[in-house]
Amino acid sequence: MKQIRFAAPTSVEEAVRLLVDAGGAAHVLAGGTDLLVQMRSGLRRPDLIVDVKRIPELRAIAQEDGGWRIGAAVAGAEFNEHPDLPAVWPGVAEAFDLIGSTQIQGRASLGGNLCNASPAADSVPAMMAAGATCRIAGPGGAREANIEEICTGPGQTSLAQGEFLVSFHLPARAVGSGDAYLRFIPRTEMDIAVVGAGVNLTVDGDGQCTSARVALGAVAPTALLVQECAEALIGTKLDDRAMGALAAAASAACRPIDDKRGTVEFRTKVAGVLARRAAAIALERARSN
Amino acid sequence: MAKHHITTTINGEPTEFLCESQQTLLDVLRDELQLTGSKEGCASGDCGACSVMLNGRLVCSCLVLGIEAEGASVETIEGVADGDRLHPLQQKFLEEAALQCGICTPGFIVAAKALLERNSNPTETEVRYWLAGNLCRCTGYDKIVRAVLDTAAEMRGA
Amino acid sequence: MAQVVLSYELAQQYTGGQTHLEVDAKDFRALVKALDGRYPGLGPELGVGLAVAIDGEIFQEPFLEPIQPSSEVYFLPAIEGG
Amino acid sequence: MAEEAPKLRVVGTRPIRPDGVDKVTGRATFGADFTLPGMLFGKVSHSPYAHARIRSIDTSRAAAVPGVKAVITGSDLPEITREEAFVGEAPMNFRDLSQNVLARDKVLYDGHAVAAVCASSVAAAEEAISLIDVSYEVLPHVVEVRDAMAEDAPILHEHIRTKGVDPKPETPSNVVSRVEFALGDVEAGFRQADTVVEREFTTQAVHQGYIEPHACVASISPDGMATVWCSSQGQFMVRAYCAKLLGTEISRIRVIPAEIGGGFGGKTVVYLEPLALALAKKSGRPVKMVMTREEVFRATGPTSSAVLRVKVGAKSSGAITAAEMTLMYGAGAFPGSPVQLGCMTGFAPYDLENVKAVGYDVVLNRPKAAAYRAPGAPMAAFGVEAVLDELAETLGIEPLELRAKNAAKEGTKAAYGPKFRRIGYRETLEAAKSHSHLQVPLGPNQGRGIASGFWFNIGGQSSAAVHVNEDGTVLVVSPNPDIGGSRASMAIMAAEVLGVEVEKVKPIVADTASIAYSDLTGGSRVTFAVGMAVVQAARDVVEQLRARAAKLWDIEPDAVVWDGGEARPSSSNAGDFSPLSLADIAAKAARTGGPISGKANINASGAGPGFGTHICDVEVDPETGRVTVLRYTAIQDVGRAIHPSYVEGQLQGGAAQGIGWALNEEYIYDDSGRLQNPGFLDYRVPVASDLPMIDAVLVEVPNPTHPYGVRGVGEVPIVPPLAAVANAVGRATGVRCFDLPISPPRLLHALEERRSEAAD
Repeated sequence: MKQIRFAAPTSVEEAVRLLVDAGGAAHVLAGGTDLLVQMRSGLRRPDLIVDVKRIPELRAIAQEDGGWRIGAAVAGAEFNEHPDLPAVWPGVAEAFDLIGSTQIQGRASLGGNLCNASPAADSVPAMMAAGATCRIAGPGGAREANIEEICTGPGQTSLAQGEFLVSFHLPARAVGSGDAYLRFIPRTEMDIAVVGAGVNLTVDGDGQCTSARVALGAVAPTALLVQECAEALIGTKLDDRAMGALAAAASAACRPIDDKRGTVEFRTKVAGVLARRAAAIALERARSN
Repeated sequence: MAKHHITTTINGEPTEFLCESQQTLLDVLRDELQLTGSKEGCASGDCGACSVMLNGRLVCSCLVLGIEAEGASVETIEGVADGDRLHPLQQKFLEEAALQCGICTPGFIVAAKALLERNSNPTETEVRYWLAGNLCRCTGYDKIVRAVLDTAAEMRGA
Repeated sequence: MAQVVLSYELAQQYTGGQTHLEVDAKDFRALVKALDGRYPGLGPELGVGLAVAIDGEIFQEPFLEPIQPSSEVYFLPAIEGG
Repeated sequence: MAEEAPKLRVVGTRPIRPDGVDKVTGRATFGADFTLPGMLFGKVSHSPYAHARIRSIDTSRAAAVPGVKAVITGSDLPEITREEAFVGEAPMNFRDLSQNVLARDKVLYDGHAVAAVCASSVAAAEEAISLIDVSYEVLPHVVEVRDAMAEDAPILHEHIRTKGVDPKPETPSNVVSRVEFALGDVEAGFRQADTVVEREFTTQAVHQGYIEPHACVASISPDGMATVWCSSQGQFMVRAYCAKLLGTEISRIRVIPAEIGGGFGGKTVVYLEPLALALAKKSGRPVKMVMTREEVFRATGPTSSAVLRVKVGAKSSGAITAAEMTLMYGAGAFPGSPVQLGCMTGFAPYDLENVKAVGYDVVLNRPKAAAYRAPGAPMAAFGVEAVLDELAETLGIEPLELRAKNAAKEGTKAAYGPKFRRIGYRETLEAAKSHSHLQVPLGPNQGRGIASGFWFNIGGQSSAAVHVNEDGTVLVVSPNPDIGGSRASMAIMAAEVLGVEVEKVKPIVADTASIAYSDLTGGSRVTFAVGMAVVQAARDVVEQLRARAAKLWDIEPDAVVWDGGEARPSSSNAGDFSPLSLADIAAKAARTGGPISGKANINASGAGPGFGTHICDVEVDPETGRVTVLRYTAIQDVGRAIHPSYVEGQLQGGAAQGIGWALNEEYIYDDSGRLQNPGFLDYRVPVASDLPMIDAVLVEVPNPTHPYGVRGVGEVPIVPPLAAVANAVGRATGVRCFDLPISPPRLLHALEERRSEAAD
């Protein structure tokens, strides 16, 4: 039987070294809520498991250039228990709060939710809408990337061999801006998103939308940042007409599949509905901010 | 196969065990330490029957590696009662018949205890969502949710 | 004479489709014997794997049950449960 | 005769269940919690194909894995040629069962067991499984009922000729049998009708979804004496089935029941036990086998998927003139769907002159269907109760009124033939009419659904023993696994008869070597039938106590009465003795003839049929098709509740399972016939946040044949919910759903269609 090695490095450099030395056969462990299931089902058989939870940088939450730097191994529950973050980025908090059960929340990490590269990951559209970036460590040192650059397809990322995710950066919250995330699942809990929609928008003094970012999950091989949705909102007063245009643009952007969780027809229709509903919530929040 | 030597604390007791890299905390509890109160219903984090506390957080022990317990503090169903004194939740589950077959009961009690420790006055909705990761196929949840709400009320009163 | 009702399938197989029969018997055992006499081979079919309702009371095993002249005897599929 | 309610002292109270503390502290030992020294771990190799011929199986690489002690395939089990055998309460085809636990020449479904190994570690066993080389010749498969009935359908079993059709067919078919139940003349009845509603429905296969996967430990000594520790719905069933499958004598197998973590009918057959025994025999070591959740879904019995047509005609007054249904149930890979029970139960709540039900039992490339709570009844009731709701709407009659107008009562000829004795269906309708639930106003996009359901309930062979301990405490020994609190009920009934406190009575579940045979825990029979045995055994003890007291007082036994837990002289002229308690008599037992214990072995008949009526409120999101259950009330005639809390629990749990069946649970297959959702992630059972409180209303119309009036209660509650939910959705949206589950994509599609129709 193949022996699986395990390492729990305490520094980014040590982790990179371990990953590089192991070639492709190493896998990063943070919350483990995806990796352990995949190992059990035989989907992944790593030679080496690198537990990154003992690296301080990956566990930290700190303010940085008016925004926030959040370690990649921070669990959803930790994000949502933070005294300030959920109030500043309620949409992102909503998304993290939807990832699995209470039990999963205490383990599943923000970095893992992104790097597992599921098209249905709840946090990804919310982070895209928020304009979050991430920091990646690797043999060539650290680099910054936008969230939308990470996932390239189901289960696939742009991370090179030896690279791993260290932290995220959420920008400063602009005045008159707000965000929201909604997803659809068949039950009230415990399902994978059939459709997800994240909206982050800014309105000026007379209620006109000056900027917007809209991202959709589970309607394409990767989460989508939809420019047409943003354009449907920017420059409008976010009236019913604009919201209708947003919904139409969201549905138009969908490239979904039929599967055990939903149909093409359903995902396409509901993507528009959720984008519209999320925008309405984001608007409420923008007005009171 | 070289096993890892793990030093941890389980239900307040310093504990050591040997495990392989891929063994989950649930495997270790059940097979190495004979703490069979935590149940395996799915091994994928979907049923909550293996719920334990890890460093004060509610987790599915089937989604934690045994190795990750190194230096940690683990609380299982076996540690909920104080000797022969039942925890109020255990007493209320009995009084209100909040169990039928009983296979999910340890997970529910560990999860509900975690809820009451952070929220002494939860609403019915809060209880239902907190416990959504614990499946019960016998009761329809009605008596379980009532038992948790009534325990909370009793503990607030006490 | 007790009224006996066979299942559609048994009737197809043994009684030329006649589901309602009249039998004179003091108990179930005798009733089956009488039916087997009339329709050879039917008896064993009535022996196992069926439930029997005698005047509305369902028996899994009615072998010794008394039958009144006024009785209504229904042969039903064995009733399992979850 | 049922005893008068006022006399009852313990029955109807809510004591803490005797096995409760072990279950809230994690001490209770379930199937997977048991271990033996030197134990090996067994694993099963499953077919990846829905239908294939097995050309060959090469186990040499598996056997070579370090730590592997034995490998078995179908040929290691004795070939069973004789088909039918009657074991326990139902006929069982052991040739089919043998081929289901280990395939022989063909695999018939994705997940069909083909081989098993045991090794010194789970990891070694799993590696060995991955090295079993099976050469398959893949065959065309069929998983849908309609497709399987088609002329050109792939045939699962060459030997099957459709039974119950005339003339006898010569060619093989997937249609195992046609059954028919008929009263009166439906054609004439429909001619008299002012309104006729006819609809076609489909329901999907759903799994019992017990949280405890199947598990067992088996050990065989060199002389062939075997012991099995396992969780099941009947240790005597496991013993009998294993004896048949392994070709040994019943006396050579002892089965010790573990606590059972849910069954709902799914643990009324064997899967692992015969394999564990065969592996233990071959390896000479004890073998433990535990299923994964994926194995539970792929390889154990879900219930049937079904296609049904229901037609009901009524006068404008609401009086039903004729009712007809055709049911097509998928049996899975081997014959034996509960279609007959569907035919018998669907119309049972109603007093019908002209009624006809035709059923077809159809084999498919899916796991062999197993019993699931009121087997066959929920699907039929879904069609019938949905058609009745539409009929009520068309006729402008309240749904409860329409049902009351046609409700069966004592003396009604049931749709399946015999006349009902005392039943309480009308009483459940009355309780529904006066329930506050109906007063709650409904908002936009909300609807209220009503539906009723019926289940026979059964009796059957049962045993019990009651032992008086030296200190006057009591031991009640019963033979049936306690799946939902039956030990509490047994203790209550014994305490009632003996006149002692229930806390003085300790109930236990005995193994097959410690008490006489008993049928399964199933069919809602335990509290009724085994309870009857316990009552008789306790009465046997009372007679002995009177005799012992008589001996101590040196008077005639007839001069002694047992009253309030004490022996008393029947009258002053019997003599002046101060009463003797059970403890007094027990303490002097040695003087009066030794230990005191009673027993009863019975074959209980006269189970009282059960009826339920459910009320469900839902809200539908018109833009997403999400259905939210807002309010739910389950009303049922329970005869008499021995322990009301656990009776309520049965109603609430059954309702929840029915709601899952209606809304989100389904077996999903891909084009190759592989199950797509073998896990709790995508097989969507209701979670706590999906449900409201479920108000359980106990209507008590005592069953005259039980000493305390008990009727079975476990199965009825899953019968009404499918239609109750669908009817509520229909009334909330104006769009009726004929296909379950009413999942959001399906409902949104229907709503969109209606909108586009409205648009044109």
